[in-house]
Amino acid sequence: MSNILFFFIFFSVQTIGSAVVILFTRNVMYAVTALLSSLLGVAALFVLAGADVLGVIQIIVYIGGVLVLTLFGVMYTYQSPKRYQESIPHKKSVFILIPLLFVLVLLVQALPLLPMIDDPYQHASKVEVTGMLWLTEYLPIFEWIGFLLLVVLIGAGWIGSTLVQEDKSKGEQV
Amino acid sequence: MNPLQHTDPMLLPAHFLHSVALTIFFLPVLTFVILFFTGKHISTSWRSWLATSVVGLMFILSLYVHLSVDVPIIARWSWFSMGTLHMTSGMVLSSFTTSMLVVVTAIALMVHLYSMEYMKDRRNHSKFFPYLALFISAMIGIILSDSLFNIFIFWELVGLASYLLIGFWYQKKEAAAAAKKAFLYNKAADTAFVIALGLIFTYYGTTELTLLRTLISSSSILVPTGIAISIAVLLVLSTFGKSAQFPFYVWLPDAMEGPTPVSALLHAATMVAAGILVLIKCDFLLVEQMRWVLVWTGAITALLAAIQAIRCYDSKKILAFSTVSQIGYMMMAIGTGNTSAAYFHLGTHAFFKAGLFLSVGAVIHTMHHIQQNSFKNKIYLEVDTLDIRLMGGFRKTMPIAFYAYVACYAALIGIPFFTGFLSKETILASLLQNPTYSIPFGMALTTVGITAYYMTRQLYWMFLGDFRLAALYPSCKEEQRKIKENHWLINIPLIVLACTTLSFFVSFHPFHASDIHWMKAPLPIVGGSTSIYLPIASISITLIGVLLAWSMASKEQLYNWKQYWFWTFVQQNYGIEKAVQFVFIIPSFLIARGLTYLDKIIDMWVNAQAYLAVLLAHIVYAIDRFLIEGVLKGIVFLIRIVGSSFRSLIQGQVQSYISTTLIVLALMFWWYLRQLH
Amino acid sequence: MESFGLTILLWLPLLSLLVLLVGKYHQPGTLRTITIVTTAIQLIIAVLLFIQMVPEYFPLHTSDSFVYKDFHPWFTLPLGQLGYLSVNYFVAVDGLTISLLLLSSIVLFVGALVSHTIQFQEKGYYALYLLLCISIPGCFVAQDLFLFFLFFEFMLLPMYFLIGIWGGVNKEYAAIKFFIYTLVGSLLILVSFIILYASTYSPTEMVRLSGHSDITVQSIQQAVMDKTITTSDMVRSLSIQDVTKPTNIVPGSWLDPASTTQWLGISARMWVFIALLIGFIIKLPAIPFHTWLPDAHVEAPTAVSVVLAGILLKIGGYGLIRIVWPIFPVEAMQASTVIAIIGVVSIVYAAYVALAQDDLKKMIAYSSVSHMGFVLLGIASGTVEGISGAVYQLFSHGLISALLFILVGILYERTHDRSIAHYKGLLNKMPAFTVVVTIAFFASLGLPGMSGFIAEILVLIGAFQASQVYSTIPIGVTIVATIGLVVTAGYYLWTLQRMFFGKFSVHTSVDAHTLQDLTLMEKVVTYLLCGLVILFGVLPSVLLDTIGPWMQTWVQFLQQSIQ
Amino acid sequence: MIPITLYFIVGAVLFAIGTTIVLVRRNVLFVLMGIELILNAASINFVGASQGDYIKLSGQMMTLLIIVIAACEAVVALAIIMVLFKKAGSVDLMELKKLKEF
Repeated sequence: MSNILFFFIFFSVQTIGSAVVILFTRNVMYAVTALLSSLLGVAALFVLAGADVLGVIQIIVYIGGVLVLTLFGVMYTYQSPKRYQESIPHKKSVFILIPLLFVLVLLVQALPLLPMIDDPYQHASKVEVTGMLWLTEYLPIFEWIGFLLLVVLIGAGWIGSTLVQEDKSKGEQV
Repeated sequence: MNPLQHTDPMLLPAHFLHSVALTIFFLPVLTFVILFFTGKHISTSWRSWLATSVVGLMFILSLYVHLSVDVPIIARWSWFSMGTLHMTSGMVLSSFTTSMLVVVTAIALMVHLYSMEYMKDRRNHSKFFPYLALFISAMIGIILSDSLFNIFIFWELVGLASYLLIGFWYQKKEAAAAAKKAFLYNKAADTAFVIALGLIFTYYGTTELTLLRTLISSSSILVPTGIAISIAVLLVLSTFGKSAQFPFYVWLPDAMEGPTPVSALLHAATMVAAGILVLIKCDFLLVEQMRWVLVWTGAITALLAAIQAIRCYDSKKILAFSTVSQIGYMMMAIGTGNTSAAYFHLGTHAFFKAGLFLSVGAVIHTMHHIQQNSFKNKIYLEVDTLDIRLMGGFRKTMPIAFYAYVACYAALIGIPFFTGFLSKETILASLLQNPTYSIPFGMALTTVGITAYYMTRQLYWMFLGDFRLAALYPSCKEEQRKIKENHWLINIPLIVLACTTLSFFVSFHPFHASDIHWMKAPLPIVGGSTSIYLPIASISITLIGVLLAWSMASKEQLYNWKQYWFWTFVQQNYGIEKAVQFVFIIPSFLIARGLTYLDKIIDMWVNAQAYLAVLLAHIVYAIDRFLIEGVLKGIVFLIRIVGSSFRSLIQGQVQSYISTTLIVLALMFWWYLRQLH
Repeated sequence: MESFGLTILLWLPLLSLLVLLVGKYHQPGTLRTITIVTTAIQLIIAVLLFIQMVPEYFPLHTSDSFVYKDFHPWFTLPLGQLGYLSVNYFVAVDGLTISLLLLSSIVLFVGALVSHTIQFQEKGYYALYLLLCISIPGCFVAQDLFLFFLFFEFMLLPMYFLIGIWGGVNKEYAAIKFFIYTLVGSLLILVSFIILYASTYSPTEMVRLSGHSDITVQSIQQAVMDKTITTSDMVRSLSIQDVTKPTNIVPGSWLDPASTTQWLGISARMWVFIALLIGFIIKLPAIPFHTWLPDAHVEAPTAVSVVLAGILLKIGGYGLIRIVWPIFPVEAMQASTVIAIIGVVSIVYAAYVALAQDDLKKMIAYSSVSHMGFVLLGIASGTVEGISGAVYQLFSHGLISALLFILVGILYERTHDRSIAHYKGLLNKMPAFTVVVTIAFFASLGLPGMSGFIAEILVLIGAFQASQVYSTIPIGVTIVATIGLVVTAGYYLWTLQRMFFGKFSVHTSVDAHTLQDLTLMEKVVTYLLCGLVILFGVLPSVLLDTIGPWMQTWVQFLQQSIQ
Repeated sequence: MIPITLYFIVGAVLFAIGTTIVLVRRNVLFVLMGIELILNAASINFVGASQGDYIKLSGQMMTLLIIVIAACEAVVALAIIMVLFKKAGSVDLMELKKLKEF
């Protein structure tokens, strides 16, 4: 068992375990923390797969952006500990079958299809290539993505602003 | 013009006299239209004068036409055509038709003058003169037409006019019933005319009498004997209706419900004369094999009607029966082939019968006034003003009416020096010439006596003796005395008609009609009395009748003959009406009822079909419901279970929707990946 | 250019229908005015067409026999083994059509005038009425059986609703009965038309559609005789001219006179003839297919009864003269004795049933059946007089029955009671009404001087002639028909006596104050019809001189066919 | 190198857990986190599959795309959650049944 495989298993367990915690915890704050751990695990898995740049981006974007946003969301929607503590209804446990269906599909149908890839360049760095491709071949796509992001941000801002306006109008009425 | 539309050789151009004759025909039509539509908007006197002056003009024109006509002139034009086939209207002007024209217009003139006064205050006056005009125009149409088809049209129109005039006082139930009866009896007889017309048209190809006469005399068309006989019989039958012969004559006494001037016109010149007129016109169609029918019917009718008059108390009905009886004589004359005698009697009869009716009408008019005046004095006379038993004594109060009546009476019973004697003698003589007709001759001779009897009886009861109504209501005596004489408009026609009954008016020979000078002899009068014994016999029989009546009448009590069954039978028209009722009318209603039920049965059958269809539909529906729908319901039930189980997933929660999506997605992956293998 | 008038006459109501449906009319009477104006224009055009018509001799069953004619190709439908169906918009006017066109215009106009009794859903009523104004004249002028059937069915539907919605107490029953009876009739007609279609071909249409100059009618006929043209290549047309030509029958088909196809011992031609005959006789109607008529007439509102009796019955007679007899002349002459007997039975039977009726409207309805018997008798006679009488009877009965139903409607509108026994002495209260009723009754019983007389006497003469010319109708049968005349006179006069003469009194259920005499409008309508009845009675030449030549060619065709 | 199968299995498990969270949890915020997990599972697969690719790097680029989209999604989703909370007063999916058809 090589070191890489060990790390792989370790981070995999970290990722999946954290995810399981999200699944079962009742506390949103615990869940956010577990999500942080899970995303970190994924970033590590990226690095293990030779995608160093992606790992970094994962940390920056997810942990720096998304997670903070989620925290804001948690704070904003905070009600009371009672309501905050939720329970999973038994009836819904049936839904676990659906993900299992997907796992089944994967195991039975998809995995036998996978080609065995022989890697001639063991762990050669892909950072340089990534940078080159970003600025050449994939540039238009990233431009578009950037534009999309802008639109989304504006949209989100607009949605949020309606809330503020409603608050204002409500306040004036009172 | 179309080359194919050739000129029909049958068509003949019109002479100037034809236009005059057409004027005579259309004048009353015009009068009818004007008076009918102006109605009550013009005054009674205006209306009367207009109608009367028109008839006067017609009389003058008729005289002119009659005097101008020499040989028969015929005009014929196409009335309507169907392709090359023409329906023609012909008009014949001969001394025969024009003299008839003169007779009719003369009597119409008298009746009009008379009606001016007679109808003055009566209800519904505005309709009287137009109907009269219609009546006269229809009659003139029959006289002038040369085509049987046209004759039939006017024939029916005469029926219509008589219907309207008999039912003139429509508020009287009896009048309405009598009008209907007259029309229906005539209509029944007319069907015979229709059939005859159809047969003639089929076998001869034309209904123009002049053409038919030529065809038959030249024997260019051979018609089966059976058909020829049927045509003749049918024609004769149809005239039995109009001319009131046995057994159709029962409508005539009832027709007395109409106003008296109408009766005068109807009996003298128009309706009953029409039948005889047509028979004279169609004489050549009457084959020898069936002429005995005419003689026998005429004899029977003459005798039966005369017998009925013996016990009759209705002043107008007595005259009606005498008309029927006299028409019977004319039938006999036609039967013996002596049509000129028939025509002669028709002409003389027209005048004296009109005179009789008008003079009796004058008496009735007075009676009516007495009744009216009594009403004013609060004395209600609930009596029949036509009843001769209530009359009497008018000889003194109304001498003109009386003498006019006597003159016409003498003509009717056949006193020498009066016209009736001459014409009756001619008929009796022609009967005598044929030995096979000895029984009809005997009947005719008997009828002469009976006629003398009942007419004398009427004379006695009406004019002589005391005023019998005064015996019941004494105040009437005064009333009768007050009304001295009638209006001059009533008297003038009476005087004129009385004059025309003198035999000098037609012939200078008082006992023989051979040197007839009356205007222009329309038809050569053949026969006449050949032996001296016949006039003697008939005169003596007449005298016996008169004397018998004189002696009996003075002894006759009121209401004393009714108990004898024979007279009851006689007064019920010898049961003819009962027979008609039982043989035709009641079966007709039974058939009508029966056929209505049959109709209902057909309807029931149709409805049953519909119900069966509905029943079938219900059965199919039941099968549908329990079998096919059951299966369907089962399927639906299954689907509903599945559906409800699925629906529990879809409770409006986002997650449920997502789960469904994911399941489908998984299955799609499964399927897709399988494809890749 | 002459067909221009025909086009307007036929399709003007469609325009009015659009105007009527699109607009909103709050003013009462506007809808009626539109309808009256439309029908009045139709009437004027019909009269103009009639006046311009020149009576000439035309060979029957060629396109030359039409005075006004409008021909447009419509569509050609391939039907596989049965060849091609060529349908044309072919409308034309000839001697027979013009009389009925004139009649239908008059009756529709009069019907619109008396429609004021309709109180609710006027829009629907007038829309349906205008639809009738298209379909009825259309039925008469259509020279293509396809078109004819289209118009024929379009007449049925409005009639059903007009009876079923605006009718009397028992309207649903009457409407359904009418509908089913007529539907059975039109089903038989449709089946016959299909067989006709399958058994005939149209050389003229083949020439027209081929467009080649070297293809002529003769060459096509020769080719069909030689069987070089198969049935699936034939162009067939339901044009009446094509169908009636004996040379157009496909050799070996069902309707080939030489064919020996038999069923129950009766040839196929005879079967189709019987089917067509029954189909049109139901419409006429004759015994025993008549029971729809009294119900439909009694329940229908006045204007609809007028149209029903005035025109719809005439289509039965029209179909017999125009379609059945020319297509099956031999069969018709073979069956003419039976048909004449049916006609005579109708005359006498219906007259007797009318005698037993207590409902005035029902009595008149039965008198219609009786009078239509004369039409059947006249057609069966096959003589010029008989057929002219039949057509004249169609015309005259249209006027007279319209008048009679209007008069009954006037009385019913006032008192809502049609029972004869409930009235006595109406003459005292309603003199003008009585005068018109008397004229109408006498016209209906065939008094000379009225149009009915000419018709009946011509039919009777024709029937008598048939006994000699063809020896088809025994004289006895015709003599029995004259009994009908007496019974007819009986029930009319009896009704006059009971209802109008005598002292005035009414049944307690009738309000005597409602018995007003005729209003101005009613006077105009009834006097108009009375005038027409008398005009056509006194001057039959007005109509017969114009249509007579057509009748003569019709009879000539019949006589040639049976030789 | 690590066999792709392993990456796939990890991705699948992560996906399964994320899906389960999405389907089962009532709090909208948890659902949002579940979605993030699903997206990460997809990213893992892409990255794992493009291990041997040194020229095109399609898988990595796709992952980058996913990350960006995830960011966008998170932004919009949070905005919606806030509005939702404001309107409905709850972030509990059991109480949000407006999509129910009857």
